[in-house]
Amino acid sequence: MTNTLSFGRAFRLTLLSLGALIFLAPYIFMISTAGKGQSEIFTSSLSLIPTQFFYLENFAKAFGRVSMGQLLWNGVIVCGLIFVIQVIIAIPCAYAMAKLKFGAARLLMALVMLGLLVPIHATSLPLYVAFDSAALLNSYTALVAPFSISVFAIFLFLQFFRAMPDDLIHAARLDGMSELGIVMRVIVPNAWPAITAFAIFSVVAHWNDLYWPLIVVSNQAYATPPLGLLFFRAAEAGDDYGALMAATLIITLPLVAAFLLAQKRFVEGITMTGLKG
Amino acid sequence: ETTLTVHYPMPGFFKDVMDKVSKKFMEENPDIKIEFANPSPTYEEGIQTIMRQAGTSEMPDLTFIGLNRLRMADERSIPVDLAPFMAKDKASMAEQGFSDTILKLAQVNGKQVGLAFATSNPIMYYNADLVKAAGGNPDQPPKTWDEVIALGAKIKALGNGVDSVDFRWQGDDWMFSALLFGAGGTMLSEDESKVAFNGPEGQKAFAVLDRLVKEAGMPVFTKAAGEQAFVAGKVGFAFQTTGALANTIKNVGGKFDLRTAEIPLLDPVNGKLPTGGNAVVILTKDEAKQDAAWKFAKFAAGPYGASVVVPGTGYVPNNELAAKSPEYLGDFYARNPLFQAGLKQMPRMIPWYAFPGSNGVRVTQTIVDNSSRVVDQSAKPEEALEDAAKEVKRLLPRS
Amino acid sequence: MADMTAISLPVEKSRPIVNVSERHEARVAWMLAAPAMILIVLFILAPVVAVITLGFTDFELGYSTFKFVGFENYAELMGDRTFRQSLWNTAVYTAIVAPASILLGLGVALLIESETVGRSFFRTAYFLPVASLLVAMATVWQYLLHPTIGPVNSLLNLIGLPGPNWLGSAGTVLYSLSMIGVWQTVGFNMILFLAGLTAIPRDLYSAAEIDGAKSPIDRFFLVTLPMLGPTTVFVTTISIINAVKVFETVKTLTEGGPNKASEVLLFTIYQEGFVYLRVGYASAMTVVFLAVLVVMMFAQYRLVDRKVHY
Amino acid sequence: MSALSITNVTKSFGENHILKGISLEAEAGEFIALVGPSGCGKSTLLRIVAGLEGADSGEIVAGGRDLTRLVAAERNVAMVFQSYALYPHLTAGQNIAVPLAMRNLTSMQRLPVIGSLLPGQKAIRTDIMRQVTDMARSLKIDHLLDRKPGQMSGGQRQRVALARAMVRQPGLFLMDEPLSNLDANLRVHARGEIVDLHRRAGVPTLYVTHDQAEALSMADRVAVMMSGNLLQLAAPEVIYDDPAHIEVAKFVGQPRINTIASRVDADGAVTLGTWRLQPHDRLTPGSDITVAIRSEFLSIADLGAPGLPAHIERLEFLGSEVIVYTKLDAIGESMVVKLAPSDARGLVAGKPVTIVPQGERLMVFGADGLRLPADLTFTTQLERAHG
Amino acid sequence: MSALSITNVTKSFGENHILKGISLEAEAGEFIALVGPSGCGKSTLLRIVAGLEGADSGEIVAGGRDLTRLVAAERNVAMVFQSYALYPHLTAGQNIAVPLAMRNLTSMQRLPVIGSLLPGQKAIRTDIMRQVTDMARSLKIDHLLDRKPGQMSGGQRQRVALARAMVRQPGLFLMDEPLSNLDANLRVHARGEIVDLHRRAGVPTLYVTHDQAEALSMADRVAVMMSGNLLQLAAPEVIYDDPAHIEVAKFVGQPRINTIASRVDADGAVTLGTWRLQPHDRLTPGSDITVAIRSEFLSIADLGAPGLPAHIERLEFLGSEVIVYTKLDAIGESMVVKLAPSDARGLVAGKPVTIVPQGERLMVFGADGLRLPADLTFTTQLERAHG
Ligand SMILES: Nc1ncnc2c1ncn2[C@@H]1O[C@H](COP(=O)(O)OP(=O)(O)OP(=O)(O)O)[C@@H](O)[C@H]1O
Ligand SMILES: Nc1ncnc2c1ncn2[C@@H]1O[C@H](COP(=O)(O)OP(=O)(O)OP(=O)(O)O)[C@@H](O)[C@H]1O
Ligand SMILES: [Mg+2]
Ligand SMILES: [Mg+2]
Repeated sequence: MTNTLSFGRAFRLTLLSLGALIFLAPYIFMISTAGKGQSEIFTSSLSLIPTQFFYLENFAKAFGRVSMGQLLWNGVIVCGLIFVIQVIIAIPCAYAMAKLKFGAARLLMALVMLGLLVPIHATSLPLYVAFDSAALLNSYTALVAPFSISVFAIFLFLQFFRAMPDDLIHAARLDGMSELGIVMRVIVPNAWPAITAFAIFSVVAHWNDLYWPLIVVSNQAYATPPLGLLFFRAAEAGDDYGALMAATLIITLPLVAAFLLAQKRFVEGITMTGLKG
Repeated sequence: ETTLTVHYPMPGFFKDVMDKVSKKFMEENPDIKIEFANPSPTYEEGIQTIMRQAGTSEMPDLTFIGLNRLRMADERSIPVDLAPFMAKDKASMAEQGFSDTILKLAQVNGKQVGLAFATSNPIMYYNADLVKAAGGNPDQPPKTWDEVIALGAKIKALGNGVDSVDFRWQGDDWMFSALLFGAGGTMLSEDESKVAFNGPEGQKAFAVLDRLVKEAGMPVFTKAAGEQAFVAGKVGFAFQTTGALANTIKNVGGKFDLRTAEIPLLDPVNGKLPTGGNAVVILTKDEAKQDAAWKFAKFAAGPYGASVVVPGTGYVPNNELAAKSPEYLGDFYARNPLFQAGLKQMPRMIPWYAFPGSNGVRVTQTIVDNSSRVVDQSAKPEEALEDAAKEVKRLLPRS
Repeated sequence: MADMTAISLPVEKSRPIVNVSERHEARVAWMLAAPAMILIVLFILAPVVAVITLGFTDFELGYSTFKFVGFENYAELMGDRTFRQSLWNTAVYTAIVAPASILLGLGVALLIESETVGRSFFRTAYFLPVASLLVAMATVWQYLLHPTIGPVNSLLNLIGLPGPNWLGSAGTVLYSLSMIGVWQTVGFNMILFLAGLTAIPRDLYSAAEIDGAKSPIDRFFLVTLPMLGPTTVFVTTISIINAVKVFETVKTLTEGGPNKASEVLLFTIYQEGFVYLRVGYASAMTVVFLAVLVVMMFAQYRLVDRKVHY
Repeated sequence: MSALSITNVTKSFGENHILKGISLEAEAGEFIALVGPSGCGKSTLLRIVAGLEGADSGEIVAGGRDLTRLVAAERNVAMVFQSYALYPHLTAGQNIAVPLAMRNLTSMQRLPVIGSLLPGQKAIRTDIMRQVTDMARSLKIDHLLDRKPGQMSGGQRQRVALARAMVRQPGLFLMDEPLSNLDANLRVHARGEIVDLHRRAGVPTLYVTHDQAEALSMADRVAVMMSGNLLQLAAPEVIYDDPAHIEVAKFVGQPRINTIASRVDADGAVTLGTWRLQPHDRLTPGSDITVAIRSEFLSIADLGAPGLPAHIERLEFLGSEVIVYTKLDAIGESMVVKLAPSDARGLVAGKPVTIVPQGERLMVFGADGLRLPADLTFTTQLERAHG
Repeated sequence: MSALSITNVTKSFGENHILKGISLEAEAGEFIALVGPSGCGKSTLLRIVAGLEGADSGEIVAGGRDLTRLVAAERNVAMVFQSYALYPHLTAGQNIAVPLAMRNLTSMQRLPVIGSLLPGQKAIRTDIMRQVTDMARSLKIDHLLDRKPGQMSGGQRQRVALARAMVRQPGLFLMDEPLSNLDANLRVHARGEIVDLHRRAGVPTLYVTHDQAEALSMADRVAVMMSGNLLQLAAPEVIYDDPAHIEVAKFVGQPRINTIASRVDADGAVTLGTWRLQPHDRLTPGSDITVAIRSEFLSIADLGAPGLPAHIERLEFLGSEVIVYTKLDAIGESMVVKLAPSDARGLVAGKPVTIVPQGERLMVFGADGLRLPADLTFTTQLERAHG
């Protein structure tokens, strides 16, 4: 209640700060590396601040070596499409599973579980063959379609929707809403925290995904940001670390910005105060 | 006008090279346009991509395949046989420096499946400062493994977190081959029916590895860790590909006096060294395109290509003309003594052996795993070698 | 008596109301779920069926033909030491990463929520690992955990502890990877918990305070934890699944080494299928992997789920 | 044909049989109050009628339509939930507007942004806003239209819930304790609004309440439910003055009706302590009966007056009346007497008095709880029992 | 020193000043009923006293401890929430046991699994269970102890919430409409239980209710709040018979008190339609006043009798009484009369009658709403106004 620095609070802050430091350590190193000349990166003594600032050079390399703009734009398109479709598909399904009685719910649950477990690595081959025979490789469709269904989203929303009071849905039915109307007007506005959390996960996952784009994209016009990173890596011979880190920062930055924008949403309490009991 | 789609791996490494080569090629051949497909991060993923795309419309016209994967590609009839093109071009081939030794690197069972594009061999990098500090003479680098081990032990004794040796045994069997071939051994018997690497040569090879750990105190590094420690100036000797040279030079900067030397051979007379790198391979079955593709392949693997690859990477020239002619690399080696070690070893280069059969690749992993048992001292070298041999025997095609 | 029931005419029972509304409900539910179901079938089930089919073949990448070999792949799997090893490693990895990341995720979420200053900063700090690009992070971790020049070991040396060879030694590599796994997933779980916390009615905390739950710990056990039940089940399920599916870190950091000490299931499958190109065999592995997990997860889910919903 | 007919509805939750066959008919425009002890199944019945819960068996027909086959959204009923069930993310005004928007706007027009660009919706929206404001004003919540439920008091939320139901023109009104959180004045006021609306709309209304004043004053008929059965469905006066069942008599009326268990004497008379009552008609001798009389039909006289001697136990002041708790000296039974404060002057706890019942107001119920015929009422008032 | 003293508490939500300085003192064991219109801030005041909401200013002292700086858990108050606030994941029994477990078990013993292995907790748990069962029995929910809130009816939930508060021995009881969802009998019964408990515990109690019968019958003193102020705090009889403010008079009593706005004549008398009232004492001539009289102090006589001529507008039957709504012929003001059903016989809507007020029951309030001195009551009853 009070804002004084009690012992407990000091302890809490220390704990949080220490943890944050540990979690950020790799990033600190990354930012420091992005500003170092190549020979300065691996030394026997640890110094975070570059002796000579190479930020300009490294970022210039990052922008010069690949068409960063194009990559980022592709990333935005692909992630945007994926997210929107996932949500549109998953929310009604999760609602049906959470709040409606129907025979296939259990089967669906099994399918969702299966979907959660199946790694894309295992199914990429059949999917690739299918996309190839449909002549859809090298297109946004190929990048987006396999992720149009997110069982993770279904599973996540399912948990949240269940917690919503039945009376709310009943009231909506009596007010004349169709089930789809209920989803849009009652469920979604009250599930913002879950939807935002999912948005973050979805965008992050697909923004950073390297595996699938590598498989379906051979035309560089459709390359997504991580594909751009490849141009700074040379597994066999050692990477160009400074430029790699600079490029990574450029690619990660939009995510951080998006996260900062989104985070208010998923901690904004939607208390079920319309209800009693 | 013909458009060729070219796929290549490791863009971080090859992008500049490819851009340069293709630019020059297009200047010389205005009727051929080169387009690059999305590159693959590693050789491994490169070949996966090609195999997936084989037969589909996505398949590029040319690609660059790791030398040790040519056999596998050929077993799947992916590369186009280059013999007919070479026959047509016989005269100019020799003239352009495609010697038999070089051509052999990209042959599988006598079939020319590609042209070696960038080739490397294993060399010894060393930190002259540490060598000096340990009482060695940097100008007289060790010539035998015994010397390496002795000097390594002294370097290790310097303390302060300094390590003696980083031997790049991880990832594949290339560096094991370096020891084995260097001792004059072979992986399999002549007819490829029996395991041969567990012979005396192999035993010597594993013994070296064992002694590096036992006597010189070589730590268990991951690939990246070894590289990072070396460029940080914390390792005396590093044994790995010449391909890493350019980058190592950049990473070391002025931190210490970096030198290179030929890798010691267990059999200095008959010892051979495996060739790393890749070969350009024609994939397109479209005859119209094939001619253009051949032109490009020849150009890339030719002297001009080599003259671009070598300085940018550290690879050794895959083309004799390039190495000698002043028009190409000329005085490059004089100016860049660090690059000479690889060049000097060129006569010893033999193909990186690829195992037959569907388990060919897995055999490599078996050898790596058993090498690691020696390095982390969880098994005696003889034991590990025998295990490796047994396992590999099991994995070879039963004939 | 028996006779009487036999001859008595069926009494017309008044129609149950249930069926109608339930049938309608079911119909609507089907409609709402249909797009998802179709897509699941298309992009998950069908490929899985393909994988299962491939598991009975000797298909190898690059060859255009294959033949059916029955259960040969499965027979081979029985004796595959690598598979067993990676099964064990995966289990160990999961046993470390799942609980640790759940507990830490929950702890961090609670700490951040109860704090008034710097919330945005802390949330972002703990979230960043989730957004990290592993290809780049791998390099960083290699360096941080470097046995000799790495900052982690330097710090350990400062306080007089010997620094282990984190990624290099067979004894520690799995734990190091687990640590990185935890680092990556705590933020993920934190977000889920933060979202879950919003759904708890404030009134319950009021009631708890009135009921004499003096310490935050009391309130946590009385209100937060039970009310987070569904979220926790979700997070647990997802954490386990994600831990079992560990792949990228192994691939980029250790390649399963040294000597298979960090060989995990998905890596083994990948290795078999894409590096050794034995897709048929890899498919059989995948099938076993899936079968075990689906049964396990579904059982767990049904069991726990019933408990947490009220 | 009745406007609403509920036939033989049953419902169980697991082992608990909540509704054991409820049947009920309502005329067009009839207002039926549903009363009964807490947990007797009133809300459940309402929810079944609304189609929110499936009955185990039974039928519901309204306005000639068999609702049984319709889902909730199609039944066109308006309902006030006991738990309010307001949409937490909408303001009070938006909450009230929902049913109107649902009916009057097309689904295109309802879309968030695009919707507001479509032609024709402007006028409709204005009209909706007008109706919402009117309704809010009549329930005195017009100053709260911009608040979300979380920012309102309990009674305010309840009124929003009520407004949301009342703003529509449904085929059926269902109200589950819509006024329980309102203060007396507001309650009276809201009552008036509901009755008005009901009269204008002319649709059957089922109204659950715990407030007897509400049930008796608003309803055309009152339905008394108890442990899963409908005990009596009749006009308020009948329920109060002429209950068909002892439970109904006990349930309705404050303070609770006074009851004395007794047995019919051999001669058909009934002995109450020191007094014998002689009924008009004969009662079956030896049968168990219960005699009941409401507290307002008792009066208190000084000790010695003809009547039942008793002691005052305590007094309760209720503003316009005083409740006197007494105990009969002879049989130790409690008797509660309701008096005007003026009549209660001078009464104090412990004082011995005489209780004087109005004989024609005595009711007799049989062992099965059912009322014995009305002509049984006693004419021979309070004869002193002989011996 | 008083057991609870609330001093000058203020609270605003944004622009809305909800509490404008509430001060209130309660003796040890005093039962104070808090009444007031919906939304006047009763719940808010309770939440502030409980420490669940911070006041903008003001002090709260209970049992000699300054609560203002303590968090809710340390204030040792028991509260029944208007919204129940039951733990949805716990059964009714577990819900009720929570406060006992919190107090009697150590935090180790409360741990889920380990706790049940620790020594000594067994006996405590048994004791808790006994207390829970006793309390549940007294509120008639003992058969529900194993149900979760989601499986209970509204009234049942409310009783669980009540039981949870009553099972403790706090320093202060706060109850926010704890009986609003109960039927009359249960409510009377629960009322009795609360009063009993209160008497045993002997701690101050603040009790919010909308039910005037509850407020008047249970409370030692009644506090009437209105628009953020405490208008009157006094014994029930005083509140009812002797309200200090016109709003209090209007708020308490059902039906609402009859009021007629008027102005004092030059001679200090008051003209009500065709009648002139002569007060004992002088009123300031020309000042605006309101004359008020409760409906039970009016009676209806036949047309022509001395009194105010009026027409009957409608009748409302309430079981033990009948409410007659009339309109005065002379000034068009409404007058509501409460009669016993027997006195109302023969009355029908539209009938012209005479209304006879009991003069000594008339109250006069000034323009500021405050009661004018009691000795102002009229002795000269209803003189026909001249001219
Ligand atoms: N969070 C809030 N934000 C803004 N206004 C609020 C908030 N909470 C309550 N109010 C307002 O404060 C006033 C007092 O609310 P409170 O709940 O104390 O009323 P109350 O007297 O308990 O009413 P009721 O009898 O209806 O329960 C109400 O007008 C309400 O609208
Ligand atoms: N989901 C459920 N599972 C089991 N029992 C239930 C469930 N819902 C309600 N009940 C029980 O059914 C009975 C009837 O509940 P209902 O809500 O209809 O009562 P009510 O008459 O509305 O009571 P109140 O006046 O207290 O609101 C109650 O005894 C309740 O405990
Ligand atoms: Mg109910
Ligand atoms: Mg309130």
